Amino acid sequence: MRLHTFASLLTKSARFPALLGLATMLSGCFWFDGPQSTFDPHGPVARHQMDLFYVTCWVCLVIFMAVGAVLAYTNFKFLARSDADAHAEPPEEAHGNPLVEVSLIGASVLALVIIAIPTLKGIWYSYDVPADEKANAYVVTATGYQWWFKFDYPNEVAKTVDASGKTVNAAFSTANELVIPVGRPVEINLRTLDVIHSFWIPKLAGKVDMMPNRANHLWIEADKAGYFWGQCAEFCGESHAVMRFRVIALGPREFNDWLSNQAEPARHLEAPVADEAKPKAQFASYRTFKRNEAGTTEAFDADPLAGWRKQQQPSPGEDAALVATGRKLFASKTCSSCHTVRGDGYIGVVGPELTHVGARSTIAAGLLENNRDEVHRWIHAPNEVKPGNKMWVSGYLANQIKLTPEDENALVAYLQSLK
Amino acid sequence: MEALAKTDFIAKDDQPAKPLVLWRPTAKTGLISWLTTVDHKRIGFLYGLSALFFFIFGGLEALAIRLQLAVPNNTFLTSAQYSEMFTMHGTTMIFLVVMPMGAAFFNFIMPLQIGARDVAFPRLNAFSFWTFVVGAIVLNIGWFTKDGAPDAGWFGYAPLTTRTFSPTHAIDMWVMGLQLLGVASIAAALNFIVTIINMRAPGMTMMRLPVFTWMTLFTSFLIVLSFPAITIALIEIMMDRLFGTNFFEVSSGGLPILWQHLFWIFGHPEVYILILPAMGIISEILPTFSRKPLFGYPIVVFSGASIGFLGFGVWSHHMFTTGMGTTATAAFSMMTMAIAVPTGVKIFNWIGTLWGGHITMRTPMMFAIGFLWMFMLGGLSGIMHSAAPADAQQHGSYFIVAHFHYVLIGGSLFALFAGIQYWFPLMFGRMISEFWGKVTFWLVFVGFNVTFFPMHFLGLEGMPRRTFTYDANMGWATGNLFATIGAFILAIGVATFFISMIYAFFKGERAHKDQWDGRTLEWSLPVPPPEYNFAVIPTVHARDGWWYAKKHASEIAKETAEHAKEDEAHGGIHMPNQSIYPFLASVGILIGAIGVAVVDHDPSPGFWGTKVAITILGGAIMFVSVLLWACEGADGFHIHLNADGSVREDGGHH
Amino acid sequence: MSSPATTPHDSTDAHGHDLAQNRFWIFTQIAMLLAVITGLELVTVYLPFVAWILITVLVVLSTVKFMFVIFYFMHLRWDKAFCTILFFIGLVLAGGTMWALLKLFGAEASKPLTSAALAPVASEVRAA
Amino acid sequence: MSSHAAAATLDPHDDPTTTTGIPNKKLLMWAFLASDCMFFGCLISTHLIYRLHPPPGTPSARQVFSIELTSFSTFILLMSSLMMALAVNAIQKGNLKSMRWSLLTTIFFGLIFLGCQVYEFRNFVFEKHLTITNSILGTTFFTLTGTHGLHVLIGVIWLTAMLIYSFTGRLTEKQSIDVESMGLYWHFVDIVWIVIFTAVYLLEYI
Repeated sequence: MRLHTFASLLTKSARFPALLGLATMLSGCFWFDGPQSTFDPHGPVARHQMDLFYVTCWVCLVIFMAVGAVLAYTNFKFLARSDADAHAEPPEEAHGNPLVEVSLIGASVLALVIIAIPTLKGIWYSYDVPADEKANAYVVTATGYQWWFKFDYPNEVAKTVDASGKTVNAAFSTANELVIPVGRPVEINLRTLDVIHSFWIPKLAGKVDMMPNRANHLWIEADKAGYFWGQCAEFCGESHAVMRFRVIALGPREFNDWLSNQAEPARHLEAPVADEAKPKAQFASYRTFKRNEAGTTEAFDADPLAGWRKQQQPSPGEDAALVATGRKLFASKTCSSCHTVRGDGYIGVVGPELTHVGARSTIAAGLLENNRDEVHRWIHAPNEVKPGNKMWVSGYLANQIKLTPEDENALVAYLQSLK
Repeated sequence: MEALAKTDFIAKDDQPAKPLVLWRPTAKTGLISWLTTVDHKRIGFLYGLSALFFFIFGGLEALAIRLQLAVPNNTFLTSAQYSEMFTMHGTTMIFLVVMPMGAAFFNFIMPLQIGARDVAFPRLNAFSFWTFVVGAIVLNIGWFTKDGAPDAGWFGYAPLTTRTFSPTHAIDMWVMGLQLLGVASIAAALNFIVTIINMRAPGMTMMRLPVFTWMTLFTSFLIVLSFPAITIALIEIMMDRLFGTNFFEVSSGGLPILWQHLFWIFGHPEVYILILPAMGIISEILPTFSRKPLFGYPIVVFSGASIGFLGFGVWSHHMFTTGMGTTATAAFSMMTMAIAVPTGVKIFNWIGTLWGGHITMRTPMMFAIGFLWMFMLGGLSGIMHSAAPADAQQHGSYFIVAHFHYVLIGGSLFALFAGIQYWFPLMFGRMISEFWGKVTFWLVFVGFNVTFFPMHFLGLEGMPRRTFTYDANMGWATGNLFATIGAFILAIGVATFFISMIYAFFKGERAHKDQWDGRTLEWSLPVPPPEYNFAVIPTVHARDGWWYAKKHASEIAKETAEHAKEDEAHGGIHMPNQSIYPFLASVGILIGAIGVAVVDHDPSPGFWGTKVAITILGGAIMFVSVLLWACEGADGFHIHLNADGSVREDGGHH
Repeated sequence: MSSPATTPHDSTDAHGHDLAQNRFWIFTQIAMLLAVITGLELVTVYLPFVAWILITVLVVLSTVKFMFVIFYFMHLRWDKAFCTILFFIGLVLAGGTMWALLKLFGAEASKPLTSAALAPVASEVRAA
Repeated sequence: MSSHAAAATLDPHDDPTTTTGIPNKKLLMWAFLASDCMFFGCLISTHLIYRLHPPPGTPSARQVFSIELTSFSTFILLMSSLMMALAVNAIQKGNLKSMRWSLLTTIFFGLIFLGCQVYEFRNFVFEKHLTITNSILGTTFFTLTGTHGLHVLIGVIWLTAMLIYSFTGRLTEKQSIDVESMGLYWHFVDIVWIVIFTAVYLLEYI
């Protein structure tokens, strides 16, 4: 090969990686950040999976560069440059080149072995909590519904008040916000009672499906306290896109505080202090939202964990009378036939448990920030937020529920008070 | 059947006269001629035309999807409409565009490549086409009914598709439509298998078959062996929906995961059904335009076979996240990696074909080389998926969407476009404009990459597929906007392609015989090929038969003249008769399918009234048509060629 | 490749006649054999052996029946080998798929949730 | 494939007008049967999969099945296969009359088999209370055996049509391939039953 041919080969083959680099830089603006980015793992499982991804990625990139360089070279080198060239007499039938073929097959197999070894390790690693940590693992059960997630804590016990006013034990469950301890493996049993869903917290672990009639599970571990976005990843019907959830990882003390607060029955406000000067309930001051409008504010998204912590405290300006009205409406508007509020005597099981809904940072399956406006948006027209959802179809429509602005106001106050 | 008829033909006179219903149509032009045609070229053309028609449909659905996702929190479509769009986009593009486009080439090109005058069963071929049309109608009929179009995704996972979660008839139409497409595909594939095995010209040994014909054979085998799995799955879901059985009824112990297994036992070979024809087309174009025989022909053929065979053992890699357990996951993971080897081998051999050749960059060649680049990317992201734990992050995300569009557009569609550009002069005797062809290529190439490359990043950034809305804070806005812009560039490219194709069909520059100085037998024909294809059945002496024939023109001419005399002595060129019954049988099927899938059954308990009546009517029409089809027999007539090439038909139609 | 092998008419006839005579007896004997094997199968299931032995015996006996029918009644024995290959492609793939499916569903991970296993969730809900 | 070879041959296993010498119809039928293997393979798998883990409350197949009846109908189907083989043999010799008798017997046996199946289904539904909807066993059993029964029914219709066709005078030994490919179908239905008899019925008695 003459020197200048070699040089031009070099230049040409260098073009491609350069282009690729440029493309990478350009794409950098929408690459690494983002609350569901798999490039930003916060736990061992996700990190393991990302490392494996990088292995496959580099092996494939090297193959692409090598084969691509040859292909590009071939394209330029053997281009017919004249009419005679373009009509050259074809050579006789040849038999390929066994040596080249076999060595290329060998190289491909080698490349695949490089991928195969960490893959096999990863399959066993990500399947279950490592044996030496099994005893330390915290167990929860996640159940998918159209379109929300229920989280049961089988090893915790909650309290409720029975008809005679006595405090008794009850199941400990929450919805759409999974609170887990930091630094401990968490084993999540995955269940579903309707269609297939898939449980995915990109920063903590890859997804595992919730299959009807099948006992799937997944394990995660969070390195440090944090707030993570999750989403259903298997098409599960009309509102699949808005079937989201959040995971909050807390240090041991904070986690225990949360557990003990959750175990309590619903919070009751002290009887209202007579205060004539205080204005009666405020109406119609709620924001209106467009269809599909984002349910969270930038301020909240900037530091959601702080938002979540703030949410644990009672909101200022609570109106005990209004809350009491809301509590009554909750039964009379048939909300209670689907939702549980422990301690208030509401034991519906179709929808999410609401005993401590006010202490969650989001409502409506991780979709809306938990504040007055968004709660109102949700109960005012659930179908706008989550098309086809049960609260709308078999609640509002089936029972012909009509809420006046006053009703909505009281219900919002009640739900917000459930810390 | 037809081959036998040749010998039967001589003894026809002593047979009893046929009743009136068995008289055969003879129209050569007009609507009747198209409804009754058994000519593989006409049927191929019809397949192509329908595929391009549905391509517009599927494309518009894609644009609607991209418009909805262009910006966060968009309200262009409702969630329900969005579900219909992506379900029908997927179903349409796979079953009504890429598969029939492949079938169009199989029909038109394959018999010409093996030196046959028609497929083995011409009437069965017509039936396949009409049943395909019927299936397409049933799939799409939902757009015009109150139930709406199917909306459970193209792989329709149970139990979302059961009556409980999808109470309207939309899913019934999807199930019935796919079932009919399955019947059509299996019938067509059986026909192609018999044709390739049994109808080859003298001297056309298996190891001289053009690679496109090989890939037709493999694809047909894949269709024949994989479609039964989805047929069973669809029967089961249909039984659940119509008769209340328990296959996927969880409360009675039904296992919805069974649907996934059965679906992907079909679904993974289906992926190869979509890509193998493309590989065949590429293996025809690259040698022609680099003026070199295909490098490593036997290896290309055997790698095709091993892709097809291994393709039956990797289905569960679509189910890595379903919790199969470690051993099963590992096994399928390794199998998936193994299948990358024969695929890589093909790419090496294609590059080997280019190496040392004389490459002419005509439009088909540009699409073919574009295919190499894009398919390589798609294949490599496929290898990434085979690492199951990493796939847990990618599965069901836009990374997957990017991957399979690289394979299906960058792979299949680029090759099909290349095929259209390559064989257009042969099919219609006219040329697609070279300038506009290149414009098309660059628009499609750029548009495609701008659309789908960002999706890799979107997926890895956690964007799940099949979501009709997303929030701005997720960091997906830029990528999605890029993708939407790209989709419109791609759409403009496709529009350019359609316009230049339609213009070329009516007004294009006349092509001459053997436009590209081709290698295979189809290029030995006048353009467009006559009804009888070969005036004299060629004798094949080498793998690139037509190149050989051109080099040895005088010997071949002598041989041909001898065979022509023999042919004439045996009664001339035998042609199959036309028949209306394949079409009527399909009409019966359509009526029956509408009865099953679309019509509400009567509210009166215990009796389904109208539904049953319509279904039985359709079934009866089909039954009678098939019976008459069998009774009319595989008769034919003879053509004699005059010295000037004009045609004289012999003794009327039998 | 088709070498126009034209066999003289009469010799084929004579040959064919012999063949047909032979086949009548072959077919009848095979049918008897099949009936006997079916009887054996019927007896097998009542034998006091471990399940896996019985299943193996049953599979072997059915395979023998299967092979007799396809190779004799369906003429594969006398036909071109390609027919056998063609059919066995389907048969082997179908068999392999069945085997894989049964393995997959027999695995521990595939054990369906009985209502008892679902109970923790359900009973807690009820308790609440 | 060439039209040069015009001389007809009576050897039913060689067709000089095709490349391989195998008649097109026979090749078509074998390819179709290969496809049908996958079809029944998936269907039988479904039954066996659901049999692996019967949900509580599923009726026991052993209480429902009647092995005597099934053995009888298995025997009948085997005999019909024999008659079918003889019919093909007869037409290949050009013995139309013998073929008609054999076909008629095949149809008769086929109908007995179907009759047994109808009786069995009625018995299961009305006396043993196993229906297609009330349990997973009923669902897979009736779907599997029903689909097989449908294949038998199609076979019987085909046989009948062929029998009628044989009286038009258009069916001679030259068209023996028509009868032969029909025979292939019929035998295949038989071998599917051989598998079902073992995998669905006998397995329950172990």
